[in-house]
Formats: sequence, C-alpha cells, structure tokens
Amino acid sequence: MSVLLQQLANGVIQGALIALIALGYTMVYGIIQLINFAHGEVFMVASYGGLATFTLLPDDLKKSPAVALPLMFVGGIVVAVLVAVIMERFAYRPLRNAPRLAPLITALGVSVFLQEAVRVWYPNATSNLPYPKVFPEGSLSLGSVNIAWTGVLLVGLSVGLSVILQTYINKSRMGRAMRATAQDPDTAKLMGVNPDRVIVLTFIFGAVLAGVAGVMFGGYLNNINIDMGFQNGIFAFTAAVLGGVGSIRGAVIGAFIIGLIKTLAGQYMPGGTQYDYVWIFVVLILVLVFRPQGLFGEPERVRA
Amino acid sequence: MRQHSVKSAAIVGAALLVLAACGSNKTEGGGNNGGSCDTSKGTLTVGVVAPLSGNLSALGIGIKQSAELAVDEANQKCTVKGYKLTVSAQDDEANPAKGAQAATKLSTDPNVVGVVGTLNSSVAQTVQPILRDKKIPQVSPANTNPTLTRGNDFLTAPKRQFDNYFRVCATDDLQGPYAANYLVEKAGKKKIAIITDGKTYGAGLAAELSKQVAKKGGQIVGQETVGEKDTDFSGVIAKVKALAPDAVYYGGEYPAAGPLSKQMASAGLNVPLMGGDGIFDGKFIELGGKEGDLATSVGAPTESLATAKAFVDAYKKKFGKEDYAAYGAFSYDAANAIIGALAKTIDGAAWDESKRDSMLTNVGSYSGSGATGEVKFDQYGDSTNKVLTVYSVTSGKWKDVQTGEFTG
Amino acid sequence: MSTSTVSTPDTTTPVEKRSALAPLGKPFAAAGGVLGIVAALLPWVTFTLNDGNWPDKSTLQFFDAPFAVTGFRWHVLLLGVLILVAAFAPTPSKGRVVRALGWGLTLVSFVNAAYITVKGGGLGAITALDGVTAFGSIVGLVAGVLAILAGYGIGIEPVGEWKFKVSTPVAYLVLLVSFAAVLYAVAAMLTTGGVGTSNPYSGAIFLSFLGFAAGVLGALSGVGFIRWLSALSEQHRVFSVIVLAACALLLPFTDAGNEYWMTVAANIGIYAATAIGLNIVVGLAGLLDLGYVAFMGIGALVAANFSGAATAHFGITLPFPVAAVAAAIVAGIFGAIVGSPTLRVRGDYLAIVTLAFGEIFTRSAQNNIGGITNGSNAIPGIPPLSLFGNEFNKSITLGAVKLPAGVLYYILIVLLVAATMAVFANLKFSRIGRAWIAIREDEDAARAMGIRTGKMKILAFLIGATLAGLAGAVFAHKNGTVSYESFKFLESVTLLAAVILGGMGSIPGAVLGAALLFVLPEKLRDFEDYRLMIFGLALILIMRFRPVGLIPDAHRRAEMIERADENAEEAHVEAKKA
Amino acid sequence: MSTPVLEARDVSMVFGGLKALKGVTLTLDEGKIVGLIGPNGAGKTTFFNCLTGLYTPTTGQVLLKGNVLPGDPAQVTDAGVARTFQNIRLFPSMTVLENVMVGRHVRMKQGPLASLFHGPAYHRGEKAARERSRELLAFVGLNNLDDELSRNLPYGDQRRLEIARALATDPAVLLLDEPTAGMNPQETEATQQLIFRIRETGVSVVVIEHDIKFIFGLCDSVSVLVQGELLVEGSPEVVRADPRVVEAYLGKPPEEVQHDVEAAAASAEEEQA
Repeated sequence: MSVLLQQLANGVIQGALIALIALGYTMVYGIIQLINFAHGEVFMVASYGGLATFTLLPDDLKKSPAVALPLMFVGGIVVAVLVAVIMERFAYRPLRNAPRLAPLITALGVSVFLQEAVRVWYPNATSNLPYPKVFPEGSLSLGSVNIAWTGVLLVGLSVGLSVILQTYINKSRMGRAMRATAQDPDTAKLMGVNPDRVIVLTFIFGAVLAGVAGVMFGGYLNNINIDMGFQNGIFAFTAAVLGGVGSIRGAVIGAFIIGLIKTLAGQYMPGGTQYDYVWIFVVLILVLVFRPQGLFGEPERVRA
Repeated sequence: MRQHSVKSAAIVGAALLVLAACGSNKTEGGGNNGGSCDTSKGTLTVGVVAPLSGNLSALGIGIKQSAELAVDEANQKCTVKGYKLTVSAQDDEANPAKGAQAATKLSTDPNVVGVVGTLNSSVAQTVQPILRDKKIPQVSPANTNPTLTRGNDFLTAPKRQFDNYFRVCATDDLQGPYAANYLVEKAGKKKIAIITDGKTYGAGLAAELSKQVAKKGGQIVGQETVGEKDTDFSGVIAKVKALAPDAVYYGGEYPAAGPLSKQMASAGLNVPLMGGDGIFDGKFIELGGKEGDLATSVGAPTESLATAKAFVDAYKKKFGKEDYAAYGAFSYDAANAIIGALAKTIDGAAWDESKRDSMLTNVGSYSGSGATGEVKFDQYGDSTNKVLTVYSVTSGKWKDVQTGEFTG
Repeated sequence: MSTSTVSTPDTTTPVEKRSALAPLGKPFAAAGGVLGIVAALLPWVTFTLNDGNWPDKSTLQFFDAPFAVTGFRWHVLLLGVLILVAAFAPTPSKGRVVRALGWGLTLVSFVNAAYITVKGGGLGAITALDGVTAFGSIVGLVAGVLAILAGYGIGIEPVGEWKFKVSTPVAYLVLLVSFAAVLYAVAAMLTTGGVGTSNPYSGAIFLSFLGFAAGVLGALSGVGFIRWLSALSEQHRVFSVIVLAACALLLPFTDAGNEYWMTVAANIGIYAATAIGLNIVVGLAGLLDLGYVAFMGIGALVAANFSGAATAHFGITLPFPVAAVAAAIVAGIFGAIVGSPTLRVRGDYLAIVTLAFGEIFTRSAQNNIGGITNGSNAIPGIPPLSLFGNEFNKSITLGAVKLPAGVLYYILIVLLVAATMAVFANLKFSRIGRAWIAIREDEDAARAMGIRTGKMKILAFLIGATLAGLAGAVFAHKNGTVSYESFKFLESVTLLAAVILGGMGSIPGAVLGAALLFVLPEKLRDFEDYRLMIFGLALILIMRFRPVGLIPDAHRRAEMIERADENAEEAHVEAKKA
Repeated sequence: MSTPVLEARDVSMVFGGLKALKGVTLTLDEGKIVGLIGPNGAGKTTFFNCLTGLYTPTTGQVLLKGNVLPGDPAQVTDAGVARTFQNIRLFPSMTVLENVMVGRHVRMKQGPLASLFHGPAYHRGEKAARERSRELLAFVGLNNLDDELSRNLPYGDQRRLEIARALATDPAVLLLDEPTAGMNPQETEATQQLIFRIRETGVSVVVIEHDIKFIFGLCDSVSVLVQGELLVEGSPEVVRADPRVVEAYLGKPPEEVQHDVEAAAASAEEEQA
C-alpha cells in the first residue's frame, strides 16, 4: 500500500513537470498545427540557462537562496524565451506556407542542433551536471510516503501556472486573439489580429512555462543532462496528444496520466522499470489510433 | 534571399579571419619534434579508436588525450629509437559499423604499430577481427566484458578469442565478485538490491556480483534497470525501497549513480549505494553521492601510486584541465604498453610489417608500472593486475577502506 | 491546405542589384579572372607550417619550381582561366557560369586561407610576416567575389538549353566519357589528402577540391551541359544504367581501390540502400518516419540469429540468401504494423508513432527481449559471407590484379543499391507510385480519385521496411556484430538527413546524401565534434533555402517513359513473333 | 420508372450540436444534369461530402443505381461517383498527364508485382491508361500540355484538368463543385458546353453553383437548399417561378439576385487575375 501511495506521489510530481512542457506543445500545435519537436530542447536549454545564471552570480549571492533562486528562474526563462523566439522567427516563420513535412523536419533539425550546441559549448555538458543546492531541502513525510519539498513546489507551480494560463486565454483580449487565430487564421487576420504577434506570443508562453519547468527539474532532481529535453519532450508530447492537442486542460490532465502511467507501469507491469517508457509509447500509439482527437479534443472535421 | 546568403557568408568569413588574426603562432605547437631525439627513420603511429563525437565523447576524448600524453612522453624520452611517434585518433561514434571503418583505416596504414581502444565492448567486437587480420595489437582501456577475451563460456571454459587483443582494465567477473565479498562478508549487508543502466558494463558487473552474493549467502532482493539517460529515479527508488534492502548495488557510471544516491536519500532510503570503477570519480560525489557510498576500483589506491600522481600532473600540465575522464589512466597505460613493446620489437632496427608477429608477442609479455598499477597481461590478454580497492565516501571524498586481490 | 512550391533563389535575383552591377559585369569578370590567375602564381604561406609544408608547395619555395602548379593552386589557375573564357567567349547563360566559377574560386581560396590561418596560426601566415609576403589567398578571395558579382552584373538568365541532337554512337561516347569523368572525380575526391593517417591537411585538401568541383559543376550546369547530358542519358536509359553500374564496379580498380575505401563505400552503400527505402516512405508517400533505422535493426537481428554466430538464438543456420529474405520479410511485417496507424492518424502524428516505435525497438533490444538480441552484449562473431570459398572480407586476386580486401562486399552492396534503386524507380513510375505521390500532394483529393490511401500508405511502409531489412541483413554480415547501439534515434535522423540533403523523392539524391554524410565526417576530422550539430543545422537550412535537396526530383518527361514503354512492348511483340 | 442513377434519401448530418443537413432527398436520373443551389452556408458542400463518402450521413442513405454507397471516398469513386473540388485540388507537382493518370488508378489492374517488375502487362496497362488520359484531356480541351506541371496551368485550365481527372475514373455520376467559380462569361459558356458534352457520353452530372443563370441554363432539374433543408425541387422554370426561392435566396427579386451573382463572379475573376 505504501508503495502504491509513494508511486502515486512520484507520478503526480512527474506529471506536474510534464504538464509544464506539454502546455507549450499544445498551444503551438493549436495555433499553427506544428509539432514543435524542439520544444523539449527549449526546456533543456532553460535548465542550463538557470544553471549558468547561478554560476555567474557573485559568491555571496550564491549563498542566499532568496536571491539566487528567483534569479535562476529569470535566467532560465530568459534563455528559453530567446531560443524560442529566434527559433520561431528564423526557422518556422519562413516555412509557414511550406508543405507540412518541412516545418516538422526543421523542428527535428532545431532539436538536434540545440542539444548538440549545449553539449559542445556548455562547459562539461557532456555528462550530467549537478544543480546548485539553493532549493528547499528535505521532504514532506506523510506516513511512509516521502515527498521532497521541491516536488511539492513543482506541483504547486505547475497547477498554478496552468490555471493562470487557462484564465488568460479565456478572458484576456490577447487570449481571444489566440483562440481566434487557432480557429481560423484568415478570418482572425481580417478582424485585425496580427497572426505573427499571436504566434510569437504563443511561443513565448510555451517557453516561459518550459523555463520554469527546466529550473524546477534541476531543483527537484539535482542533476541535469542534455538528453532531458528529448525524453521529457516526448513524454510531454504524448501527454498533449492524450489530452487532445490544442486543449490546455487536456494537456495538464494528460500529463498527470502519463506521469502516473510511468511510475505505476514501472512498479506493476511485467518487465518493470526496464519497460516503463515502452508503456508510455504504447499508450501514445493506442490513443493516436483509437482516439486521435485525445480525451478532450473535438473530432477533427475533414476539410474539403 | 540570395543576397542575404552572400552577405552572411561574407560576414562569417570575415569573422573567422578576424578570429584567426591573433598574429601568428609560428613558433608554437611544433613541440612534437621530440627534442633532441633521433627520429631519422620516420614516424610510427599509435592508433586510437574511441567515440570522439556524440554523447560519450567526454570518455573518448579522455582516452585520446591520455594516449597522446603517453606518446609525447615517449617522444621526449626517445623511448623508440630512430622514430617519432604520433597518435592517430579515429572517431567510432560509439557505433560498431563506424568502429569497423576506423579500424580498417588504421589497419591499412603500415606505420600503425598498435591501437588503443575501444570504449564500447560492442565496438570492440567489430574492431577485433579487423585488427587481428593485420596482426595489429589492440589494447583496450575500457572494455570490461569478459567474453571479449575468454569467449562466451568465460568462467567454465575460457578460450582466447583474439591473439591481438589485450586490455588493461579489470573485467566484470573480477570486480563484481570482489564487491559482493565486501558487501556480504565485511559490511554485513545480506539483502542487496541491484540497479543497472542496462549497458554492457553495468549489466555485466551486476550479473557477476549477484552470482557471488548468492554464493556467499546473501540475497538479491530485486533487480531494476534505469535508462542510461535518466535523471529521475523516483519510480525505481520507491520500488526498491519497498524491498527493504541493506544496500543498493548500481551497475553503471557516475552520471546516473550520483543523482540516484541523492534521490535515494531524499526518498528515505538511507542505505549505501555501491558501484564499480564507473562511479569511482569525484563527479559522483558532486552529483549527489552521499557519505558511506562505496565503489570498487582496479589497483591500489592512487595516493599510494607515484605513477598515478605523475600521470595526473602531467596530464594537467599538457591539457590544462583534468578531463581525462574515467578511462584516461587506463588509456595512458595501454598506450605505454604498446610503446614499450614497440621499443623492444624494434630495438634499434627498422620497422616493417614483418615485425608485427614479434610486436604481438612483446605486448603479451609487456610488464610495466603504470598509472593504474602494474600493467601485465595473462594468457587471455586480460590484465593481471587483479588488485582491487574498495573506497567509501568519507567527508566528501573517496577514501580507501580495503585493498586486496579477489581470491574467490 | 498548402501546396508545395519550389522556389529557386536563382530566378529571384533582385532587379535593383542587377541594374547597379550591370555595367560592371564584364570588367569585374575580367578582373576576377586575371586576379585568379595571379593568385595561383602568388605564394600563399609566409613560412613553413608547424606540421610541414602547406600542401603542394604553396609556400615561397614555389618560385624555385615555377611550373609545378599542383593541387589547389592548379585549381585556382584553372578557375581563373575559365572565368576569362566564360566572360569573353560566347557562352550560354554567361552570368550563371561566371557566378558558379566565382563561387568555386571563393570556396577554394577561403578553405585554404582558413586552414592556413587556423593551423598555421594567425593572419601573418597569409599576409606578410618577417619581411615575407604571401597574399595568394586574399587575392584569390577578392577574385572569387569579383567573379560572383560579375555574374550578377552580367545577369542570371535561365539555364541554357541545348537543342542539337546527336547520333547514337556519339551519344554513347559522350555518356561514356562523362561517366568515366564522374568515376575519376569520385575516386579523386575519396583519395584527396591521402588515405593514411599522416596528412594533417587532408580535410583542407578535400574541402578545397570539393569547392573546385562545385564551381566546375555549377558552370557546366549553367551552360546547360548537365541538362543536356541528363536528357541524353534519359534517351539512352539502358546504356546509361549499364555504364553507371560498370563505373561503380570499376571503383576498386582506381586509386580508391583499397581496403579502407572499400569499407567506407560498403557502409555508404548499406546506408544508401536504406535511405532509398526511407525515400519511398518520406519522398514518395510523404510520410515522415523517425524510427526507420529500427527496420534495419530488425533485419540485422534476424540475419544475425540465423547466421550461426555463437550467441545466435535459434540454433539454426540458414544460408545467407534465405536469411536475407527472412530478414526482409520480418522487417516488412513490422513495417506494415508500424504503418497501420496511418489508417487513422494524419501525417505529423504518424511521425511521432514511428518515433515511439523506434524507441520501443531500442529499449526492447537493449533489454534482450525474447533472448534474441543478446541485450547489451550484442551478437558478435557473425561469420563473413563467402562465395565459392572466398570470404568476402578477404582480398581476392583476379588474374594479375590483386583486389583489395572487402571488394566482394563492395560488389554485393553495389548490387544491393542497384536493386533498391530499380525498385524505387519502377515503383515511382507505376500506378502505386502515382498513388503515393498523389497522397503526398493532397490526401483528400487522392481519396476522391479512388485511391485507398490507408492501404497505399501501409504498402509504402511495408516496402520501405523490407528494403531496410535487406540492407540490415547485409549490414550484419559486413560488420560481424549486431548491437542495439547501431540503431538508435540519431541513426534515423542521419538517414533522414541523407534523404533530405539529396532530395526527397530523388534516387541519385539518396545515394549522394548518404555518401556525403559518410564521406564528409571521414574527411573532416577536425570537425568531428560538430558533426551532429552540423546535421541539425543542415536540416534547418535545407528546409529553408533548398527544400528540394541537392539533386531535386526532376520530373521526368512523360514522353521518355512512354518511349521506354513502347520500346519494351515492341521488343516483346517481336520476341513473340520470333 | 427506372431506378435513378443516384439517389439521396432523407440525408441528415449533425456536427456536434449543429444540424447541417435536415433530411435532404435528391434523385438524379440517368443522363440528366441536376443543379444544387442555395445561399452560403446552406449545406451544399456538406451534402456533396455526404454524396462522395467523405462524411457518413448521420441518418439517411445515398444509393448509386439502387445500391447503398460505402462511407469511404475511395470506394465511392470506385463505385462510380467522381467529383471535383470547390477550391481546385490538383496534385500540384505532378504533370497534367500524370494528374489524369491518377484518375485512372481505380480502373487499372496493375498490381504490386507488375508495378515492381515492369513486365509486358505493365507496359500495356500504362499505355492504355495514357491513351485514355490523352483522350480525356483532348475532350476537355487541354491538348499538348501533357508535361506541364499542373500548378503552372492557368486557372481555367486547372478547372478543366480537374474535370478530366474526375472523368478518368469512368464515373456514372460526376459531381461538380462550383465549376465556374472565378470564370469569365466566355469560360463559363465553354464550361456549360463541356458539361453538355459530358452528359452526351452518358455520365449524369450534379452541379453546385452560385451562378443562377448558369444553373438555369444548364440543368434538367434544380434543387434549392436553404439552411440544410431542401426548399424546392423541379425544372428550372418551376424553381425560377417559385416565390419562396426568391425570398429565401437573399430575399431579393430574381433579377437583382442575378445581378449580384454576376458582380460577384466578376470580382472573383479580378482576384484571380
């Protein structure tokens, strides 16, 4: 029983992390129907950005978590946003009217490029790097279940930010513009919405969330490596698909489901943790085949 | 559009030129001339096959540079009379097919006297036969899979596989059981959980350990595998924690082991983590290795070996930092074995391909004291250096707690 | 939703620019040509570099041997002369030709200048130092840029068209000479900079040669020669194929005929065959497959398990042809399974399904699923193929000629590549191929034409996977070991990069792409750490600037194919009569 | 009375909560041309998609010569119903001839093996398909353009190519979705003649069109669709005279409607140019 509870807790924390990344996928897909394959790498780059920020701090500031931690978040987010904006402007925007495969292949290229760039140019990035100990230490013990405080923080941030995002998109003027562009870019344009601005903004929102996720990832797990983006990116993409691409709520719920599948499959399914990824991919394939619109998406109408 | 690309090409070109425009290093970099040694007979090459690009390049570059260090020293000391030595490093991309290509490239060069490499056992499998056909000795700094030297039934019916293949590192069937003895007999940990990264090194090590644990009356309570690129181990830890082990043995390398240890502690699983030489690295502690964690390593403790310190100092002097990585010292020893054997083979005469047979014999009978201890090979090509040391993390540093030979 | 548009930057030269440069065209070309020749005669390096002379006597010692213009300086000289000839002789599409030659000159000068400065250290090496001057590279660069500008000044007209017809014997001769030149160029390209490990400048020499070759090819293409030649080879398709195959089989007899290049060429061939299979899926049917290398892995595993290797699982040893067929079939079945979500899933989602499948494959193979992959220990010791007692990895002697080791593998793989090319070409010009292209262009419209799109897409996956499985079987024996590490995600990306670089849907493109992705890393060891980064960047840039790839899928003229059909039919009818 | 070639019985289509079609019934007799008109958003294209199998009707059936059509566009085409698209959907980087040959797909017997090995049967089949395609191209008036990429054709030619491509499937029924959109009067006239000639070959035709004058001049029978419901059905004369049509169709007298539509056509043409 306590194992189950512990695994559920682990799953929820993983889900919270995946949710932050999945939102970026789902928003971009909702607007321009692009699987932004490189979004996972934005998350990875943000993590290194946060670490770099810490490294650059003067020594006395490093010792004060109250200063260092917010600065790391800022650093991570700034790097993520910069990368995302550059990527959108120079890689994706010129291809907006290209055949469908072109932006997808570009996204793949961006992904490989970012990962390699960090590996080659970030000092010692060839192996895992430790994350600074400025995060709250220790853990919350509920009976036999142990939850690190950083995990609690991660869940809080993830749920909080997705609620804010959902509200913003539903209530604000820009949010309406986003939804309009997602529905019908041409009409939205006629209504005076600048699609370029909306798209850039979408990328920025995704990057901010990925930035938070990147820094929190380091804080929660104490170590980062250049492969974290690819792996978690795939999980996040699966979550977005599971929830129904384009749906904010769906992405978050999908992410928690994926987190739980991973930990529970590792615990209870045959093959154990060796095959926990495999189950996620199996779920992905099953969802795509049997409910391609996801749990919360509308069935797609055929355009003729 | 075209205008743009012309412009940017021009800018890039200009930038490159400006970057390069730091005057001239006309006098620098030519230090390979071997000082005052006689190099009249030409140049001979020590090949290196290792991953120089991709994820494993840190290890590969450590191997390459350590071999370069050995060659430089030999050039300075005029170890090989009449010849200048160089290193030719080939990238195998950790891919067996590319490894074969790299080996072919080296094997077609008559001046290649020996090859240091590979890192991956799977790459070694393709490299071995190619070099054997040309009778080029291959000394691996890092392959720990016992089948490479002694075949599939390495315990029951060992049989030499390739007479050109040697290695200076310890095999899994030595290190694993030694660790098992320590855990069960010395530390009294009867219930042991195993986690591996599923790669040749880690899985092999863990397999040998578990056999010995059972022999000594201990119990393997569970076995889990994590992905080699994982960073989050919470699922595995929760699973292992439920089994209430006395210790966790991790078969793999420090990048995952450090965080694993740390996450074990924060998940409330406060038992020592033990691993092989793959986790015996300062980075393990940096990444979260905790007090009381254990590791085995080949040879006697470094502090007690003047040769090891000398290697580290020389490496730092040549390359500026200590990035020789896990297998640097082994690679240095491997290169020195080749150089030593070459010096003996040539012995004032001239190199030609007819000398390859005696070169093989001389590598086999090489004996020297290297950065990892005594370097010598047994009848299978394995290192005879069977001295192992158990280290423990004590006040933020690795400290040796037991040194000895595995005796069964 | 959108249509694929091919934008060729060449045709969109800004008008302003042309008008501003127009009067300068000829003078610039003249200056560029003359400076190019001067650059070839000037010294390039002020001192002997640390690792020895810059290749081919490019230091001041040049003037000790004034006629020994070799290596890249010979190329520079030639380019300079060609620029002058092109600018002042009646040349079709003059601007294009001059521009291409200018680019060649710029590239050659730039590569050499960059290597001298980086390797030799500093600008001093290519300017003036200790009272010695060596401005060759700078003059060369200036000449190249002038020629490029001259090209724009003269004006970029459409590629020249050669109307004249030639008789069959002459055509055969032209084709023979052209393909022989290609063979020579390939061999030269492979062997530039030496095979051994000794030459520290091999990368520079190779790149420089590549720049020269690109310039000359660009010029030939601008003149219209390439177009004429390809039309000619279309007309004499059978002859061309035979000559091309013969050229490929003659490679072992050239300078590149050594064990090392045989191995490299064999590896290129295996990946090229796989890439052609991928090209069916990506290029023809327009389905992105990100886990494609898994099919090669499956084929290799099947072949390995039936090979009689010590760790093979089934304990059955099948002769290679049987095992290869089994490998192809098993891979094909998996291809169909992986492709089956296409019945429900749209293109870009499918890419993710294939990625997931690829990851499942590596994971399972690493964990030794079913005991057939031998996990992380791999399956080593797969015996090399042999024919009449000749092991394929040994050298053979034909009469007086001793052929390098691995030549039999090379021949086998050339045949494999030829077979996959034939499969690709035949399918492309068939009912199925048209259906695939229709699906790629507009899936809804394709369905409205009665094409069972789901079935066709699965067929694409099946055939692609079958070819990959076949290549995998050869791969297993060629390398002697099969490990999951050979079939990871990045290998899929590499294959995809090969297809895209060469040109989606284009057969020679896939071979060229695979060749470049294999030869470049071999030649450019200085950049090996940047290999993957450059791949990534290349994918981005190609999609942005040249989505059709290096050798675009030139739409074959229907009449050519028709003629082939009719010829075949006539032949058939006559055969019946006889 | 003989079975109609195409019959839609009580077809309804619901998207989410939106009722796009409410029990539409339509019959097409052999050798006839039926027109389908209605204001924007009346459900014409939805209805078309139901006829071609792109949508499966929520209720109701579509029958071809008395047989229920399968709910899959490919099989519908195979059964003998071909279509064109409102916004032309050719295969842009295929040649003109290849586009039409794609239309021959369902009528070719070439299997995977023949495709792979190019035996004599392949060459015969390809030749036959090519000849038939050429015939159709000549029929629609596209001579000597075989090797042109379809995306390089002028607009009117693209429309005709699309019709040729549809005819290549040897259909019993041809569905044309706004075949004259964006055409000038001469081109429209030519299209009308083309459709008459298509009818002469024994193919029955359903046309969706905005241009009422064109429809009335072309069709044997006209159906008016308003807000998903069939308002009126009958000969052009009957429909023209029906006051409900006039009212529903923009709420203006017929002459003005006429005028509007022509103006719209003219402006569309300008856009094209």
